[in-house]
Amino acid sequence: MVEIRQITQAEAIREALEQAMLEDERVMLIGEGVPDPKGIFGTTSGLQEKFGNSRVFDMPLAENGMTGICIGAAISGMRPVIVHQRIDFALLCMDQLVNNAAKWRYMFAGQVNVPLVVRVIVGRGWGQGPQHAQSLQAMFAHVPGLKVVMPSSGYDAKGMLIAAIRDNNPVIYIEHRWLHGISDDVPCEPYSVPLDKAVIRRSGRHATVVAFSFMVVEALLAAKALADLGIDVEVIDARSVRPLDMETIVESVKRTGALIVADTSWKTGGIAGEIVAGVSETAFGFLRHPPLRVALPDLPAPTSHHLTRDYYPDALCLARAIATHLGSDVTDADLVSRLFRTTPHDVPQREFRGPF
Amino acid sequence: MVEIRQITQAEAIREALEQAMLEDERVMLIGEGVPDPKGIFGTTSGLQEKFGNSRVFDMPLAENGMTGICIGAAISGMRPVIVHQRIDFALLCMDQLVNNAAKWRYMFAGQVNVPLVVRVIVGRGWGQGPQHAQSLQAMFAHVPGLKVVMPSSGYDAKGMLIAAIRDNNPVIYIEHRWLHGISDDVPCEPYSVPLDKAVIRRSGRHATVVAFSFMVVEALLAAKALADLGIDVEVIDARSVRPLDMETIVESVKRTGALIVADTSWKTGGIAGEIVAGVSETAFGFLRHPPLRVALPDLPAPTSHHLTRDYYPDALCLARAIATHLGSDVTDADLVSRLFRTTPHDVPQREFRGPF
Amino acid sequence: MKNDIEALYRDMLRIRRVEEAIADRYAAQEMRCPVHLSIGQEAVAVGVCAALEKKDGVFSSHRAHAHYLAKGGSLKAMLAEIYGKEEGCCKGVGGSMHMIDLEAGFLGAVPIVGATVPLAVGAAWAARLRGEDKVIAVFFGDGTFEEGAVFESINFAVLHRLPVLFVCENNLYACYTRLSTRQADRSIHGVAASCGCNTMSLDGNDVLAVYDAARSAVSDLRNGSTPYFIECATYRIREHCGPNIDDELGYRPKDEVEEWKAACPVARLQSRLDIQPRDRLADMEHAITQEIEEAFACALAGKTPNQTDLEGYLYG
Amino acid sequence: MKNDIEALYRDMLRIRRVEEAIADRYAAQEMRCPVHLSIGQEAVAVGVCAALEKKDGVFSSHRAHAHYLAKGGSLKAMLAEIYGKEEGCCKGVGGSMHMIDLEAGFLGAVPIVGATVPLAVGAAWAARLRGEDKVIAVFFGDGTFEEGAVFESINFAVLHRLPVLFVCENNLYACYTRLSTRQADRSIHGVAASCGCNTMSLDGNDVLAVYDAARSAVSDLRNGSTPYFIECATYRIREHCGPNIDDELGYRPKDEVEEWKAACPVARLQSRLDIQPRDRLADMEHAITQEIEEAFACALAGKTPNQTDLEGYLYG
Ligand SMILES: Cc1ncc(C[n+]2csc(CCOP(=O)(O)OP(=O)(O)O)c2C)c(N)n1
Ligand SMILES: Cc1ncc(C[n+]2csc(CCOP(=O)(O)OP(=O)(O)O)c2C)c(N)n1
Ligand SMILES: [Mg+2]
Ligand SMILES: [Mg+2]
Repeated sequence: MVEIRQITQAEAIREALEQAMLEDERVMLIGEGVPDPKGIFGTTSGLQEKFGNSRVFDMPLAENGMTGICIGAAISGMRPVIVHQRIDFALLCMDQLVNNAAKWRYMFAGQVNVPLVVRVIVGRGWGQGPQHAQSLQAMFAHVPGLKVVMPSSGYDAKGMLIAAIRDNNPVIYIEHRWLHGISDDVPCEPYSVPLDKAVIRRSGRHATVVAFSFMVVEALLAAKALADLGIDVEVIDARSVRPLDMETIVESVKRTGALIVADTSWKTGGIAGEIVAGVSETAFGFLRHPPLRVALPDLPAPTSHHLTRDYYPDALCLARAIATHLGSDVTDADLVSRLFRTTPHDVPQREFRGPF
Repeated sequence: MVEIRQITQAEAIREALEQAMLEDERVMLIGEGVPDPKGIFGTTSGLQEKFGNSRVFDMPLAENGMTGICIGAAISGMRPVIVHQRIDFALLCMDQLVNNAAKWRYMFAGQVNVPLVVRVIVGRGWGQGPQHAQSLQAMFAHVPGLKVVMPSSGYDAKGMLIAAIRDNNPVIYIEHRWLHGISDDVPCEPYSVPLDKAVIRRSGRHATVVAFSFMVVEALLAAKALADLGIDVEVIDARSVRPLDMETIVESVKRTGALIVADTSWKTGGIAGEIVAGVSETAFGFLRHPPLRVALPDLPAPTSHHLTRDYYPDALCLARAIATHLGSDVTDADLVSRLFRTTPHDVPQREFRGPF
Repeated sequence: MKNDIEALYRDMLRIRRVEEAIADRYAAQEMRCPVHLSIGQEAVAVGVCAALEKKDGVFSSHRAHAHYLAKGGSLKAMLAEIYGKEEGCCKGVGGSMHMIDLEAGFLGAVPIVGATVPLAVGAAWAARLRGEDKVIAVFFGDGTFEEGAVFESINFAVLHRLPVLFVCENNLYACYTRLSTRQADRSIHGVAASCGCNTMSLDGNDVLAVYDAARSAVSDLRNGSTPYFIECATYRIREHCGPNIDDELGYRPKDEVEEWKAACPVARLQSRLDIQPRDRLADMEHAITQEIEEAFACALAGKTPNQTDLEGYLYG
Repeated sequence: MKNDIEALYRDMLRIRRVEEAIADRYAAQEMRCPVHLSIGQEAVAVGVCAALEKKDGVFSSHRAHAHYLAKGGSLKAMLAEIYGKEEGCCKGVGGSMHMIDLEAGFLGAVPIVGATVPLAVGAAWAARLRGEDKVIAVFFGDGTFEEGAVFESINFAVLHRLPVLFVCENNLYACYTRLSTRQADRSIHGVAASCGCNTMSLDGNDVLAVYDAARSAVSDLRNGSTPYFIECATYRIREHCGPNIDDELGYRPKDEVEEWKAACPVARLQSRLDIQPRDRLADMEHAITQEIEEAFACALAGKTPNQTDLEGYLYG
């Protein structure tokens, strides 16, 4: 019998790391602050104590060099996991990620694998602002040779991290800061979840909502409220960004005839557009409505909490967009009454404490 | 009367730099090899001799630092133009470009401009391979705060570079190596071409082909061959990547009812998808065919010239794709006879000499 | 010099009190952005900025309050920014980690570590090319020195003999991580010297030492010398990010913390102050408190910014 | 040592003849990729690799032929690669700027400058963590030393005392740009020393000096020493990229070029060789020529690779 209990996603990630390290002694963990008292939002706490400082490392502030060093270790028989507390810091190591990690195996005609996991955190704390709250999945998703995932549930957070570590390719594993504190059912045992499969979180007939990462949480809230009002949407948790599981998405759109994509990043040039394009190409005849993207405005994140209120689309925004898009006559008051937040708009849960 | 003569695009770029430097003494030029005997494919030749070594600089191999230094100069009253001989090297300075250049004005609520031009070169010489032939416009196009352009004609190469230098924002100016050697009509005078307007290069009724950079050349060849065979396509030179001139594109699609996008980069997550998405959203009812992307396979560029033959889609590929897509009964032999290349597939013009 | 000492003292005390006031009010959760306090490190900011003129420029990073205030940045605009208000120095776009006051020559602070070091070099380069007599100082931490872009920047500054004053505040830690876990057994200023900088290494909690060093560096720089790199030993008293003292976490040895607390730059200078009558000290405290109260009141009363303004900030 | 000298000479001569043969045939436009020849710099590659064992690893960059051959990489696979053939060491994906021979411990070369320096440190780290007795050497140029990632890599290697031998081939130029246009007046090995490396600076055209230095460094590294950084003064005789001599461009002073031509590492060692009877020298030349002819013939006769193979290379 599988033992299951409720833990937070931060704990699920920590457990995945611990179990992956137990299972394979080549797995090592490194990042700025990995062994520190805060343990990367609790996701690495206790691991250095458990595995010693020859497998769990802190590192200098040197993202490009350290990423290259991890690639060097990965092609030499280790399986490094490197963590960046903000995806924004990964811009410093785009060279090593895109020029080397993504291409090393290919450049050498398959002779060497690069089993590297890069954990990067997106999303918001309080006032993180322009350089600390980007959501850059689209940049990585464009690069052949990388795999990119964005789990949204505790189950997937654990299973996809284990799968990523077992995988022989570089995997960009994107965590949303606002998911860390959410608790749900996670089996105790190690297990893996495929890195290339979307999952239908809620079935529905009227429209397909494809969501990424924290937007899955918002989409499910929106779907529930809409269902009360007679609009029955299907919610797909995309989970992987590269490869995209277009099959599951297209299948669904063929059934519902409508596509809405909810992303955590800027609209233009984002991954939502890729899904819209893919569906338009392959399920053209099935679309009864034009496709729609719900994403961030094309502006860097502001800091002031007054300014973030309308910057991040939430469940209410999404529900509004869907209802309008489908031409429903649901009133705004209906939506507002169902989706009114009692927590401030800039915290995910009441227990959340700034500043991070 | 405007004096016009035929010059190569490399010369057009050189002239733009020269005239911009004459016009505004704050303009300065820097890059690895800028003053060297090859002068960045001839685009910078003689400029140091003309403007001296306090305005035209070589630089250390230090892309991120040097980009930051240029940003520092830009916010302090200069107008630097920095050149990277390969866009691949710009991966080293994504941090400064995305975190600083794109956001400096915004972060400080509009108090400071960043008049910076980053010239980057995409495309192929002989055997440049995985790390020297990427076409990363999509990564930049996703970033609010940047402008991104990809001129295809000599006229635009000059006019858009002058416009980019006069602009108060960071502009990523993307040149295709295979365009450098093409000669066409370029006015002698300084002039500017808008950074946000696509242009219709050829009118047509049956389909809209939106092309970027060197793919405009291929698209025009394809269009000509198709016209002989009764297929009349409109060719739009997108010219700017951010902002995309969706108005011109959507307008055209509304007339033709079909959209094909030809890009110089990988298909997945590329800018072609953004155009398809934008058109699908806003001109949904007008599309009589599903949209189509013609782009690179999702693989890094191989080096062997045997392997590049089928890697880069050319006019023939494009014509085939269009004809098939529109359900035409044109035979392949018809297309091959019209679009057969007499030059080797890995050189743009007969005069082109490797290795670069 | 007597008056100078008093001014240095006042500037340090003012920064200390501002940051204490931020810490005190932080729990109210109205400053909804990270704050990285400089309490314990004021002497570096004040000593260096006292050696600069208004026309000179300063860059900083995440821990910017002290540098901003020492260079003459507006306190009101800073607090309003931390409160996310329209009156803030970035109109609410930036928060504590983004500071600017062009009027005062505080040219910018952003939180990507190392991000402003090349910008400072570029600003000095521009000054040179434009024939302006300006020195640019940039403050950064020991951790930031590990970033490759800093190494790249130093090379270029030395190569072109630019008027840059690199100020490394070595507080022994980057977040919770000790220097020895991150850097080889090397001397930071020694590395800078090997790259061709003029270097000085000093007690960063002695504001007079910092001031003297900076003054001589700045004067050399104005005369066309190669860049200066000064490494200042100092210590952060509160947590890396946030308002609290986190000594209970135990990432720093107790006696190290105690030693540095005893070396408080404000207290140390006070003992050397000779203010007569002694009431003037109390007057100084009082004036500072009043200024701070007023600035907080303004910040709290400030206007809330609008989403619609944002678009205009993106392109110029 | 007598035999050693002969072996060193033979290895240098072989590399020289291979590259001359590439240059001679390049005009036929069948090698359709850039080539960066090491003619003039053979002593560094040969001296260092002679001090390594097969189990040790080597990384390089755009100018990799000499390093690859000196470490024992297959000549046939290298030429086939340059001709873009299936039998190439990267099956045609890579070309001259991408070299690998895992069997020989040549772990990879790619053209982004600086890209392999951190990889070498990572490989040494992995060796340490896996308890393998391996030294990793990485070759790079004076220009590459300007990249921040190199600075970052050195710090980490010293911090963890990894068995890395950094080999900087200072040939005074990066492409057409002279060192003094790019770097401050500093000593490259001096900077490395300030970062905690053991350093040596030597005449890189004296293969015996290089060999001695590398041998003592490697032996120290096997005994757990901190990393070594050796700076080798040398000179590229042909153009930066391509088969030709480009002295007519005038970017390098004539007498500098002449001086270095006179310091040819192959000729210098030859004058110290004591091969009896002298015919053996001719035999050596002959054997090398034959091997090269054969390898070119194989490369030319090689199979052309297929686009369809590419997909299998991307993910493992
Ligand atoms: C590129 C980058 N990497 C990591 C971080 C996270 N971070 C913020 S402050 C900091 C420590 C900086 O240490 P130091 O330079 O010594 O400055 P101090 O905080 O001690 O003043 C780190 C790692 C960042 N902001 N940017
Ligand atoms: C990141 C990056 N920047 C620029 C280049 C272009 N480039 C290729 S080789 C080279 C010069 C390298 O000089 P050096 O390290 O001294 O090696 P050498 O060619 O002299 O052997 C440059 C700038 C590159 N390949 N990668
Ligand atoms: Mg510090
Ligand atoms: Mg060199």
